[in-house]
Amino acid sequence: MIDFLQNWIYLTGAMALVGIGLYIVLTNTNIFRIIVGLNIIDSGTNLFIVTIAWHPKSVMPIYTATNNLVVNGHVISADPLPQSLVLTAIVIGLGTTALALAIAVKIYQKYGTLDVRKIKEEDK
Amino acid sequence: MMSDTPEVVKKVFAIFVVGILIIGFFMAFTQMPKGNAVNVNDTVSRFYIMKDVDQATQMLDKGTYFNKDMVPLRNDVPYTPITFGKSSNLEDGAANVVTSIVVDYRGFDTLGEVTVLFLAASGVMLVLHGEKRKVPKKKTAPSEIMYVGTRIAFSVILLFGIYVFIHGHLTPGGGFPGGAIIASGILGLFLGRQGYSPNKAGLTVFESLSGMAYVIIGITGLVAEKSFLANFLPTGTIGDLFSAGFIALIYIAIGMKVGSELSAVTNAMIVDTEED
Amino acid sequence: MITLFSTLLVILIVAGGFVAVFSKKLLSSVISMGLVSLGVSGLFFFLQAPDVAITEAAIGAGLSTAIFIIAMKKIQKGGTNDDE
Amino acid sequence: MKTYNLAALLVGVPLLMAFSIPLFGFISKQLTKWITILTLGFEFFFGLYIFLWHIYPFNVIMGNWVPPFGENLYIGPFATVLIMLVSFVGLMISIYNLWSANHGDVTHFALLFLMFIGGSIGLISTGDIFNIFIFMEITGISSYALAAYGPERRALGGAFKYLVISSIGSTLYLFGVLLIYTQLGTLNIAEIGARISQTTSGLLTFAGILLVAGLAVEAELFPFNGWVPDTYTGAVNPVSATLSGIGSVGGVYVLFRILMTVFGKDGNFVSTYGNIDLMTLVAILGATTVVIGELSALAQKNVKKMLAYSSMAQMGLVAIGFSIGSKLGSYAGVFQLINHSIAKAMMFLILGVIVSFGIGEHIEDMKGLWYKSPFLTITFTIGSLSLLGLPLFGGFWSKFALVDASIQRGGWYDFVIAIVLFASVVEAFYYLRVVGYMFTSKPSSVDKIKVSISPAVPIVAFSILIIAIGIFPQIVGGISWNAAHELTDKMGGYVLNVIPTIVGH
Repeated sequence: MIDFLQNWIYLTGAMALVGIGLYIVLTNTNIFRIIVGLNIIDSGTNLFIVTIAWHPKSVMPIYTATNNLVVNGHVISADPLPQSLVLTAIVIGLGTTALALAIAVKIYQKYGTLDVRKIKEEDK
Repeated sequence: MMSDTPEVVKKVFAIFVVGILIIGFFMAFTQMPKGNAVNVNDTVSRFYIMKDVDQATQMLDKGTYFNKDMVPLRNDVPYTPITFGKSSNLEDGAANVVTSIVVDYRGFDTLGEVTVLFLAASGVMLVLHGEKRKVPKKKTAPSEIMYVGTRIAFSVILLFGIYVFIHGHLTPGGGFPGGAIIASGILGLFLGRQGYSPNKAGLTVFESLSGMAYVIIGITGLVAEKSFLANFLPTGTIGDLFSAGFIALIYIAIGMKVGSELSAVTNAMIVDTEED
Repeated sequence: MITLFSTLLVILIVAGGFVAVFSKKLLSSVISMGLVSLGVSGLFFFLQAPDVAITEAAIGAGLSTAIFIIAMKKIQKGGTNDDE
Repeated sequence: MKTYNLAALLVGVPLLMAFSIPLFGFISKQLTKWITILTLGFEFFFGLYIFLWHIYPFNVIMGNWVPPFGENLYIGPFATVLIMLVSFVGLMISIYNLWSANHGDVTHFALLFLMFIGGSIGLISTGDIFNIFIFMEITGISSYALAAYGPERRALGGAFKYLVISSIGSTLYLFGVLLIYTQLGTLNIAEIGARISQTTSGLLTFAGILLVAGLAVEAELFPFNGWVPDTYTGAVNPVSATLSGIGSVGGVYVLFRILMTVFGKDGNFVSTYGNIDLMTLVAILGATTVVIGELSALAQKNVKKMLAYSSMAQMGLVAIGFSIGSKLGSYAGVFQLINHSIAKAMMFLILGVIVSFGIGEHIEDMKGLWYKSPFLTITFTIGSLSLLGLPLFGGFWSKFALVDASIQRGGWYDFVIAIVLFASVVEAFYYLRVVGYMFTSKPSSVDKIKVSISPAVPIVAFSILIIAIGIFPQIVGGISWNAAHELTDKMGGYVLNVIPTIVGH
């Protein structure tokens, strides 16, 4: 029974992460917290993508001496294509995070604050 | 993001947006294939796992891959079973199917991905560029144990990182985690020594050369096999270290590139820059 | 068994997300973000995606959090204060 | 299926040069800018070669894996015209950069600038729906860094805002891609486009909305364009010119490639799935963008901010043109896109020259510019007149085609006429106000502005092009028409050129 619910549990977790991240981005004014929110959205997205590539009976998509991926012309492994897309998404997420942090550090050096409201006031 | 609105309004708005998105997603999930999962046999991944794209291409050329209603007949493509350690000269020799997709079947994506990381590293350097550079002093100098320990750990971590990207076509891992592991080793060196800073010019040269090596491997494919990023080496027996053609070459280039790039990023973040 | 364990892991990451929302200190927010990443990478292992799990552990949980903490150290107040 | 794999160099050469630029940076900073010019020159002449020798439409196959299984580039008439446009505008801005971008880390600036244009070319030519995501990130990351570049600190805030909005947008796009993958099991645009009517699940509507939301960030459509004014105002002028003249081109191309080739029904102009018609949705978003953009531009006293809002409004007009859905509408959209890209890039560059001589960005500061520099005043006037659509300038023909297309389409698309007229009147008001300030009030002491050769070359080239298009619209008219034909003929224009045997036996 609980096997049947597995995908739903993971999908709920993924959606909860996306929602939490989006909530952080929309409500916070501290730049660092916004970046934390973006990171959590990324984690949720990755979990979503890997979940839809999997069902409870699948095996990992690597040929080894004991792990055969095809039985009677029927593939039994998890879908490797979404997994390879997630690899890309993780690396891109790191790039975005690093750049965002660099901009945040520079903002702190120039404005002396990380609060979006104060930055906007100072620009006026 | 919204700067002037009061706190409560913002929270209500955020909950509203998040709620709509999540309701939309759950409505979408109810229409997904059975069990909320993709059936591998109904996707192109089936050919990647069976290493069967050439067969499918032949059917496509004959016009029998799609039926009258444009539905692809993916399960009709003839299939030769693959045995680990025995099957040889497959169209793609990597035992790790994710690797074979990342580097070979969808190699162009990976070239773009390497570029994204490269651009992010360059962007960090552009943004944090300053005239004066100084390495921050730690309040307490690291002890002798820390100094020696991090250096020993670095050599082990470096070896492990190299192992991970050289065996990318056989075991989980590959160029990106391998490079990240090496970069975290270099991060350890920062902790271990007062005023440590890697050779920045060396990192730049390493990064540029490995990136160029990747594109040149691609262009070699264009010259030798008439297609950009095509495999031009024999694929060997599945499961051997020297198999899978150019995958190992590309993963070595990616590993070196990612390692030096991420080290350069951490270096740019740690070293203080001040504009005068 | 694995089902139970992975369900607990899901609960753990969602709880980590809530800590990231409600904690007053920025540092605990960042650490819980790292924990979420680590939990997600554990889930990837159960979801038969070892490649993704290794990459997420090395890049998402490891380096990303490290760069975060380095950037926070540059901003002297970062570790102790928030919303300033 | 015609293949021409050598054209992989369109993406390969900028990548190779970008990777090697840090090495050239050790030799000389100025050399890196020349590398950029050479590479973009190569791109432009490659595009011109494809166009003049009429090699298009063709496929580029990556790694010998043919389209529905591997990745491909598809270069048809629409991609060809946009590759030429993007690389030409990029080439001109990089010539301007020889004189302009001397602050800070020149090497990495040149690198990111080159890859922004390389990424846009990839975005325009790719035939894979996930590959679009990668190229969106390439252009995105390079543009965040470019937008943060410059001596002024307000650049940083704009860049950060852009980063946050754009990365949420690309996450939504990724969700949309994966939802489509769960239904059809493929990522190839041609196969998805051909087979999308096999599944009428509401999931696809939701996926479509997610894709539109993600792409609307780059295409500057209404609820997702909050970053535009801050980012354009904060960035240095050549970067604003790049973002406005090149960045939005890629975004609009992909948006309508997906709406028409993926979601469009063959032979029919609208794409309806579930209860929501995506094209109408985009038309409404575009109209809202035009109204909000024009009115905000009218309220601005800062010329750069005015240009930013105006650029938003122009993109709204482009989106309306495409979303009419007929061949004439797409023609108007392509034409308007070309005019907007050239004129807006030129005006940001002119503003850059003006500002570099210590004159402010405020509208009052433009007083008496005619007496200081007739050259800048005349070229600025040419750009303004083209944007507001006066006859004999490029913009006239595209707005004319827009009205013509909406009359032919009829129905409630008549509102497009009102929108275009409204936009033209408001644009006339605020552009002519600036031009008027330039010609009035001779200052007591005139210190002449001497424009050096490298900023003058792009400005002269752009204004000659605007006038040439105005007098001989057939220069771009012919290829715009071909592009519109390709875009509206889903099967013949796209799908069958990529996978010829999809119709089966």
